[in-house]
Amino acid sequence: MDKEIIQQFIAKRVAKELKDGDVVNLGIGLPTLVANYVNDGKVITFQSENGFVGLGPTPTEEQFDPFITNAGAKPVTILPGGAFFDSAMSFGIIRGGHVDLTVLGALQVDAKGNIANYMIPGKMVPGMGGAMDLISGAKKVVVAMEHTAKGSLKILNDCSLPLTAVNQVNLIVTEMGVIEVSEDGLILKEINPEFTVEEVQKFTEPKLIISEQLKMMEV
Amino acid sequence: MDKEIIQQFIAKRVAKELKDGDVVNLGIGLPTLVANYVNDGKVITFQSENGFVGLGPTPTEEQFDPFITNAGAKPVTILPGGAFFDSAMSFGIIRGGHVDLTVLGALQVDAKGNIANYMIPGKMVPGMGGAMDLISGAKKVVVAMEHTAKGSLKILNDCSLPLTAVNQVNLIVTEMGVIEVSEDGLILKEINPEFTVEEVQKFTEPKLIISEQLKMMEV
Amino acid sequence: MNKIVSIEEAVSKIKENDVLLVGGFLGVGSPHHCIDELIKQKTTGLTLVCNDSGFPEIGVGKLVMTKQFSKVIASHIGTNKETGRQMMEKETIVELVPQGTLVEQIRAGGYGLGGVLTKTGLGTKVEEGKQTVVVDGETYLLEKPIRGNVALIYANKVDKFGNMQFHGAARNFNTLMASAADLVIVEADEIVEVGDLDPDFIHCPGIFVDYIVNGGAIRG
Amino acid sequence: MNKIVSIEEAVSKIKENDVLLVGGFLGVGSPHHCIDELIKQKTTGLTLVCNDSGFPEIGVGKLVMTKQFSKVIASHIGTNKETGRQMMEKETIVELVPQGTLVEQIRAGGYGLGGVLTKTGLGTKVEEGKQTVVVDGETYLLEKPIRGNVALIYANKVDKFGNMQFHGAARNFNTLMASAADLVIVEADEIVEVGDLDPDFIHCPGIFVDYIVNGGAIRG
Repeated sequence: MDKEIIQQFIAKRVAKELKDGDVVNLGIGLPTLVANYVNDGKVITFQSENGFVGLGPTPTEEQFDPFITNAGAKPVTILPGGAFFDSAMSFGIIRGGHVDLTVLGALQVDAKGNIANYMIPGKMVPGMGGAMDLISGAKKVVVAMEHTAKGSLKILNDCSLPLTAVNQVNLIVTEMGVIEVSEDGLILKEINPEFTVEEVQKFTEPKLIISEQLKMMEV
Repeated sequence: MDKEIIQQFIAKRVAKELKDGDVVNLGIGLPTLVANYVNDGKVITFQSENGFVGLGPTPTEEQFDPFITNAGAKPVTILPGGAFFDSAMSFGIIRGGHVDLTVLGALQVDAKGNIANYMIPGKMVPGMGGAMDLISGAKKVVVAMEHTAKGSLKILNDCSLPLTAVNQVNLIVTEMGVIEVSEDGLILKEINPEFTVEEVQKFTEPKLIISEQLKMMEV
Repeated sequence: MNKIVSIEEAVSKIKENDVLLVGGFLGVGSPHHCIDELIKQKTTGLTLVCNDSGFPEIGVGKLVMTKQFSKVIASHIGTNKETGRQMMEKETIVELVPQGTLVEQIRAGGYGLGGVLTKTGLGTKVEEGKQTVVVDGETYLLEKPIRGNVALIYANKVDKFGNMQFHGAARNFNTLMASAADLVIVEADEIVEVGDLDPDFIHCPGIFVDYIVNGGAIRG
Repeated sequence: MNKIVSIEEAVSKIKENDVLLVGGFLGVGSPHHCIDELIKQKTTGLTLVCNDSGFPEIGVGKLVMTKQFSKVIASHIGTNKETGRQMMEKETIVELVPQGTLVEQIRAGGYGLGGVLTKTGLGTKVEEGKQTVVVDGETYLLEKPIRGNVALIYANKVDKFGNMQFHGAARNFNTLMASAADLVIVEADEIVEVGDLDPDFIHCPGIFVDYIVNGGAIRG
């Protein structure tokens, strides 16, 4: 699969995790694509940590408003029923558990649900932005990422990069499968029929627990 | 002096403490009268801890609005330039030192600047409302009260009633004089010409330091 | 996702022994119709968290008169002598909390903070039995977060998603309480369509709200 | 009590080595004209407190390029590579703080609270060298209040007393920063008369404001 198709595939699968009525925060990059695949008439309220709920799609030329932007400073829209607020309320919503689900990318994620996605010491230090609050505060944390980075493993026994949060990840969705983080370790719940269990394990450092109800990954 | 005249006299003197541009919170009762005596064209912004700045006088019948009330639930008005907010911001303003001056009554006040004004154990326990935050947070705390209560002393070496705040009172204004709370004790700065220093001392438990620039109390 | 229900249904979600956050300041900005319905439903053993205990015939004070609270957490009870009487007679547990601390404790409960560090109450009875924390040599009182099973709040205007607007001093504790309960019921004088409110001027977003009830006109 | 001054006069209140709180989120809701004037005035040694360090040609990022900051406290610097370079080369001290913690630290500074108790950052580099506090068996990180000598903020509309209204996502850190500095300068696109704004819909009251400057149209 080429990169774009892989990303769409992951985003489509993540979209199925969203439940009617959920408040959802999507990280920059791949996670943003999830909004395109919400279906079954589900009403989802997207939160934008720079200060509103009701995040809508990219504006048309007529809709463009320089003050309505997402957390990446890109022009967006606000849907009917949305509301703007300041950063203190925005993070009150996030830290207070009022975000039902957040979807983020990761550099590394491990068997304990630890996640590293904000810096590579000595190389890249963009800062955590709102990610630490989101991962610590949201009711459910979904990591949406490609299974490996240019062949090197990203799902590890222990993250080696500085952590963004400890023991907070609930679900990992990649192009190879869907992995749940449990107290006993990582459980492979769904597998992309293009891969075998052995192949998934090969690109995953921790020993996977294979769900007795292992399903085919459908999008 | 009869009670009403005494209260007006005290309120008039307190009004002179207000400076142009000040944000001021007035307690219920005698302190409320202070608003009537602001003069010299000074612009004062009155804060009402139930959620606004720009507190104005009692409404006319046409101006009456059931949602515009003071902290005692009495109908008031809001002046141009005023703003409503929630209780978290209201007390952020108070605790954060954005109130320049607060005027409160007291059951007792002592030589250390301690104040007791919210309960008499076993008898009267109305609660502190916003008084503890106001006394702790305002830049300057002025106690406005009659010098004694039916003959018993109210300005003491040590408050005997449960304290509202420790070491926070800056100035005490009564019908007998104006007393500053300093690290060395209570300094009589102004005296009502109707009384002698000996008379003021007689109704004040701590030994008063008499200001070298002792002035006549003018209102 | 229809949030609009009858007052009877909404208030029936309040169960015996629940902790109930109720908006309003001496009855201004209180959910008066829900309070009346709660009297009808006779739910008892409740813990009240409210700025004050109202007046005997206004606001939450009515529920003090009917003895539906086993505990009251408030900053002021002086306008309702019955609350003081119940406290003195040990019929009801009353905890008095400084107003600014109380609203901040509720905010902490709703906003995922571990507590409030304040100088208010230091050296007074409020400090008794509580932890203090020293920050850069300054001592602060640690006040714990407060959450409720149910928040019963008022808004002047609400849209069908629960976005709220307030007028005058009605806002008080309502916006914060909306964030700090497992179940949030909003009584509003006016219910409008989603999209009718300007998103720049919504005082509290509807994402916090579970049920909306029509309060119609104000009652005492 | 005239608060309206020229941009030159307002910005001249910022002195060498001041701690400067600047509103905006990647330049959205930033005081762009004041930033340009600060470049002209060449004031250096400043500590920046801002959500992010902007872009090289937008917002506070311009002041990173002119090296007017000796220290930057922000949640994100990834959109301005020069900030990262200055950090790596040890030309500028950079402290990275979680966004929600940063805004709450500023609120604590402005609202008279002793600090912030949060779980955000526990077990990460953010925790290093910091105090933790246990509340009912749960561990929280204690983050200290932040205050500035000057807050340089933006509002879409302001009245002559300083009451502010915001549009869209411009509000972000501006309302909180207004409370947390010794001197507060507001740049607004539109200045209106006192009484022109509905007191129910003012996002931040003018009591915090010392100076108002006319920002006219938005610039990049």
